[in-house]
Amino acid sequence: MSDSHSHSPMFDYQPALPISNGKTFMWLFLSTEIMFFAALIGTFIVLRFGAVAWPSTHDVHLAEIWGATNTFILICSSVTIVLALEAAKKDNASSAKGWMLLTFLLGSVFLGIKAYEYQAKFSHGIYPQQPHSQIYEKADIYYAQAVRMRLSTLKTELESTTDRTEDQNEQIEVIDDIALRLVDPAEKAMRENPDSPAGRVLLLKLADEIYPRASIHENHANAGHAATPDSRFTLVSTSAEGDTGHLAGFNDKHPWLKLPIMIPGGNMWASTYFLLTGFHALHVIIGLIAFVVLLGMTLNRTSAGVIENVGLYWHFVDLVWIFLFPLLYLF
Amino acid sequence: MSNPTNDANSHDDHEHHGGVGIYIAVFVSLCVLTSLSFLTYFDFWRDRVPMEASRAFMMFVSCTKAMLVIMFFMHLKWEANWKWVLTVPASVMSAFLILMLIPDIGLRMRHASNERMIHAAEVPAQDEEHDSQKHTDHPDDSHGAEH
Amino acid sequence: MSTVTADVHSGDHADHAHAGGFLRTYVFSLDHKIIGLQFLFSSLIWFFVGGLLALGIRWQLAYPWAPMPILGNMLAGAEGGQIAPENYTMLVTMHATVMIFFVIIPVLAGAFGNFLIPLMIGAEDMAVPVLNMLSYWFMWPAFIVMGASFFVEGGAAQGGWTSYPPLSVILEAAPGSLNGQTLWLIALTMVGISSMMGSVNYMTTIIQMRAPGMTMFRLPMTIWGMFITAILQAFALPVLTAAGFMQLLDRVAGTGFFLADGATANNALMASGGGQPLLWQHLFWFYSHPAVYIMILPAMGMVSDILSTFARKPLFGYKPMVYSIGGIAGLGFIVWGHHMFVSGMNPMLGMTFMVATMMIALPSAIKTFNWLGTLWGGKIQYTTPMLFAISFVSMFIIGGLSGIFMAATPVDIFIHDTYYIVAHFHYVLFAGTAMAVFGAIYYWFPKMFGRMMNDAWGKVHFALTFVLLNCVFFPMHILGWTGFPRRLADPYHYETFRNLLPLNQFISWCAFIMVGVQVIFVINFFWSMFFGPKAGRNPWHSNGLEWQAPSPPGHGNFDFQPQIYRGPYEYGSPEVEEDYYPQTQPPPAE
Amino acid sequence: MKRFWSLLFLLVPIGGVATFLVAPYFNIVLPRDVSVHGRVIDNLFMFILYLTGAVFIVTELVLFYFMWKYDAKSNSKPVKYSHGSHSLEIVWTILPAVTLLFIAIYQMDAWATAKMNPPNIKPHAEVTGRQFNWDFRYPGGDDELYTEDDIVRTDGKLYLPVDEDILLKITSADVLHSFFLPNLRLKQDVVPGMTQSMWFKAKKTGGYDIVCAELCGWGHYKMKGRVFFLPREEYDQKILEMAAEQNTMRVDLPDEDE
Ligand code: HEA
Ligand code: HEA
Ligand code: CUA
Ligand SMILES: [Cu+2]
Repeated sequence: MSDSHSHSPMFDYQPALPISNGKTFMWLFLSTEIMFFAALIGTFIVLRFGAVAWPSTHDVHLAEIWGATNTFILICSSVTIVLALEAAKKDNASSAKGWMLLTFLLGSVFLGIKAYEYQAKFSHGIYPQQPHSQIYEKADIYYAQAVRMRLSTLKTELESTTDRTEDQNEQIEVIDDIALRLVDPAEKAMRENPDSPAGRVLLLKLADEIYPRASIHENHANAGHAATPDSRFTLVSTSAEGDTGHLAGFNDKHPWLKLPIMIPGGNMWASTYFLLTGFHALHVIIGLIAFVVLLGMTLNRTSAGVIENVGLYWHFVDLVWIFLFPLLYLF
Repeated sequence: MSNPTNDANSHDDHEHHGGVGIYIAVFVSLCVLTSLSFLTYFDFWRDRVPMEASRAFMMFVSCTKAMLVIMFFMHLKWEANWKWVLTVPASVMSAFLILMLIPDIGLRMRHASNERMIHAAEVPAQDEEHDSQKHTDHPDDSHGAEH
Repeated sequence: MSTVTADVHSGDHADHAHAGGFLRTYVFSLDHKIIGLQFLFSSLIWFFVGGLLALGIRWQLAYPWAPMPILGNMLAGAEGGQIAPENYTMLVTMHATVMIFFVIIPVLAGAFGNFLIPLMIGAEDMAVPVLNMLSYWFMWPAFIVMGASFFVEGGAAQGGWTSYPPLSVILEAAPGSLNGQTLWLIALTMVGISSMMGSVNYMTTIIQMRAPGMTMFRLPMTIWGMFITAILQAFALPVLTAAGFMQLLDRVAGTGFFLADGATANNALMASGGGQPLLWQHLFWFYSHPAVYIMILPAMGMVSDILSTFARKPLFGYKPMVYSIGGIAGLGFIVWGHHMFVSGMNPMLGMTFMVATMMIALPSAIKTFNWLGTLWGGKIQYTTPMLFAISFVSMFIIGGLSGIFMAATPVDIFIHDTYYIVAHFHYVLFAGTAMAVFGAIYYWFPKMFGRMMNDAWGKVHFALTFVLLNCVFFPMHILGWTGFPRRLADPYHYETFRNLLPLNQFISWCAFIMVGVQVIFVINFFWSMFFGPKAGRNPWHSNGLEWQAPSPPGHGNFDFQPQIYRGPYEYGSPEVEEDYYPQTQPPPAE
Repeated sequence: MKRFWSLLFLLVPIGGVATFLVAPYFNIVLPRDVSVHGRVIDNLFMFILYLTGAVFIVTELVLFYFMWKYDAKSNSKPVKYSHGSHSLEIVWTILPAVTLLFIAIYQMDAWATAKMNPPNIKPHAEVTGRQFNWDFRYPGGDDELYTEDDIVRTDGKLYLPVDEDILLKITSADVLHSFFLPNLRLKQDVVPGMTQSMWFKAKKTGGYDIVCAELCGWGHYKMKGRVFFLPREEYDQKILEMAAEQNTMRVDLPDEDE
């Protein structure tokens, strides 16, 4: 009870567990957290493995290296926080504070990397969005129409500016080029003979030029594996340029274009990815707040209990990531 | 058993547990285990091990890592029997929830949107010469939904 | 005895006064008793709101499309008090939401859980009083958001309390799907956070803060009910919270967890796809089935206490009762699929869920028979709380047995989503839990306010409510028998159901009168709070630890160190003169 | 007045039984069953009704009897200081367990026939739930769905042959609905993105209600249809008629693909 001046006696209790109330509370709380993440991860598992189409990690700019780095960072932070606890138990407040600070920094780095990763997705138009996502599931006539729509909005905008710069003139050229060279033939072919594969090939070509999916090109580079159905597992030995394993399409060459992109299963991927990592990141943030509070305290023997509880929470956050990492990055 | 504040007995009994040495050892094993998941990336592994097995392996690695964290970092190895009471129910429940979802959602969807699958991103088979850089495999499906 | 009470009471007031004024004492109080009462009052107010919404439902079913006098404009907001079809679905949705999330769960766990747990186990307060206070104050954003949702464009949520997507996700699908549903989800998340803090707190308190001698198997059934309920909350609620977040994201962020491929609404194709509408149902019922036991286990516990007290006889089969609560909780987690028998779920799964559902009747049977056993050979005192408690048993049998029909999968094909279901859950929820709550209010009122409620009027309240509720809800069984579907604004549209109008009018009138009858309770309640006869510490001659504390208990609950010598049900023990034997009374020296 | 409370509780079983006994006189009963399999479900319903009815009557009567007998005002005997009885616990655990297991196993067959073993025939029609109507698509002359000669009807009337195995494909275009045929004891939610089937055999001709039994929006209450069971010849006739109507109604697609 916080009101210590109360006249009530301090009662005797007979606790069932040989641990403090705080720790009991924390463990029970973690049980609820387990259920929370079970629901999220369960959702991911059934939607992902039930999905008809699912992008490979490189299709959506997910780089294993960053996931692995983040795993490593969280592991490190798990170590530093137990060391902080250990120091606090030894009544070594300054060293405890040092470890705690390090934990805090590691957590921040984790978030930083997460933000960088999010940025990579956002900049390619990979995110859920109301009312209509940027991501199209298949290259069909609707996709072509969406591309055309975007192109014409851009073009009217550009043309309406009175004194155009050199840049803007070039932009118009690019737009016309895409429309003429890719969209028109595809639409024409589809219209003339909806059942023939020719149109679909053209549509796919359009999609590929706008947003070349790594998995397609990886297989090509690795012709030896292309025949096996799970050749998309060729993740490391990719011919990809840059760390994201991504080939540059129109959207990369001309970032202002922001054309709709085609990633089979991309919408569901984005939904689940941001759901899982988002809630995990939220937990990281809460952990960081707790660290800040702890950093304001003297981390000696008396506060060891609190450090232990915060530590338990932090380890749990680490645990969740341990499962998220292979599920999201490696499967 | 009656200790007025009942906060006292929590942190004097496992003083001697843990220790920097153990933590470092656990840390190293965690790092090693993480890199083990990447074994599945090597051609050597990929050519020999079916994907399901690889995934099972990766999950196994994750579980091992989780156990290490729980046992050592979260000190459960050194705790009394209450640890089972507070951890097992939630773990069982969560596993059960996921298991029960699988037959209904995970497996059911194969039939749900065949139409979408057909129109998914593959190039029609007869047109291979049109666009030599694409292949008719299923870059995006893991289940072999084509069966 | 009453002098002692008065003494401690005033001493207590003085203490509070210097502890920090009115706000600290009655509003942002950390004291579990105040928090409990806060929960009690807010749920009673919402109970009233939920009752009004029910009146709207009943009016429409009795006089479809006829303007509703008096209440019509308030509830429906439509012209001349006529209830438009979308307002009918809104009424149904909000009635259920209010009753379940703002009344029954808060009143059981929030009000009685808070008030009784520390008192009954001999603790001075909850383990973490601050979180306890927050758990109440997290209800307020929910109250406000849910209340506000009535006034936003499109009205409050209209997707049923089950809120099945895609109806609840596609903004174009229903007027209430516009904003109401979003607010509904936000409110639910708040309730979830509140319950979560509460339940973890309860568990910690019960595990760690029992008075010396209060072993687990000397806990009163109320505490067992609360304890197991807290476990259910802790494990089930996060799943609903997660699902709620997903639905919220589906609505505001364009994710597609619950949207199937190619979903359309108002001829507009929805963008994201690949999700599964059934996934929501699984996640929802993973919470909401355990939730129905969350809504009855504490009531069962309180009923057990009241029955034993007024039968002046030990509770029959204490341990089997405890185990069966545990059994209900355990099984409760593996039967959620029985709400989805005809939802398109894998029929094999349906089979497993069916068997589990059948089995869950077993622990309930054990409880029922043990209650009967408690009455057997007793000396039953028909006080108001006792009558409510007995009616709980009687009504729970009806509600439980109708559950067996639905558990039988082939029968459920026919009766699913008919009034048979409505009858079933009103029997367990209203006739069961709500009646038990009335009983518990009459029973613990002296402890809460230090005064007795009027027994004679209590009995009048009981008798009328009891008769009327049966007139309201029993005929719903035979409505369901004919296949009469629920959630229909105008069922008489169908030839098959046209002849059911008179029966529905009868039901409605009984419901109107029943709500009117509650005035007796309200007056009794408030009058007794101020003018009722003073109650001593132990007006019912009960054994429970809470009755050894002053009425109302002061700050810190006990003016002595509780030491427990036995279980709470030693009535008529040969060891002592009186017919009761308080838990704290030391055994006579040999 | 002395026994008032026990008598009040006696009203429960009396009223309960009376309700079910009186209801048929007001024609409030299970709707007429026109299907071949519906009997199984009705029998199961009645079986459970009798069984739970018996449990209900017995427990409520016991409750009444205890209330009557052990009223503190009239019961002079000392209370039975008993904490329970092992043998009783065992009895009342085993008995319901056996009963419940029996019901569980007994009904499995009915469930399997209703939901797990579709007949091996071509669908007679595809039913699509849509806010707020039932649309039907018949395969037309070639017995294949999704071909040129399909007949599409949006008038909410479904025609099917009587005395034959019927297979329907059911699905939804927007939100959840539930295809409920009270007279055939059939109900199946329709889920967008999922195609399900429903099968039955009607044994009586005539028109019966199709009810939407899953909340689907403001118009849920009016999402009504009718199913008509016709003798084979009439059915064939009807299909031809509808096909003819369909042809006159047909709006040619804009022929941009010429
Ligand atoms: C407090 C709430 C509560 C409780 C305790 C219960 C208890 C039970 N419920 Fe209920 N139920 C609800 C609240 C509750 N339910 C709600 C709110 C819904 C509807 C939700 C919605 O769709 O909106 C619902 C819906 C519902 C359905 C879904 C119906 C449908 O939508 O198609 C089913 C199906 O199996 C079911 C079954 C049961 C069973 C088997 C029990 C068992 O626990 C009952 C066990 C008790 C007994 C059986 C009585 C005592 C025993 C004896 C006297 C012994 C002898 C008995 C025998 C031998 C049979 N319930
Ligand atoms: C705890 C839950 C609970 C309670 C108590 C009630 C109480 C009542 N319910 Fe409700 N109901 C549900 C839960 C509940 N219901 C649920 C879950 C649904 C399903 C919704 C859905 O389909 O989505 C439902 C649906 C439902 C329907 C079906 C609608 C439909 O499907 O079309 C009907 C129809 O008659 C109905 C009627 C009533 C009536 C007449 C009462 C009466 O008993 C109400 C009586 C009210 C009172 C007695 C209140 C009196 C007030 C006080 C005592 C306050 C005192 C105040 C102070 C002291 C300050 N309810
Ligand atoms: Cu369609 Cu209800
Ligand atoms: Cu249930």
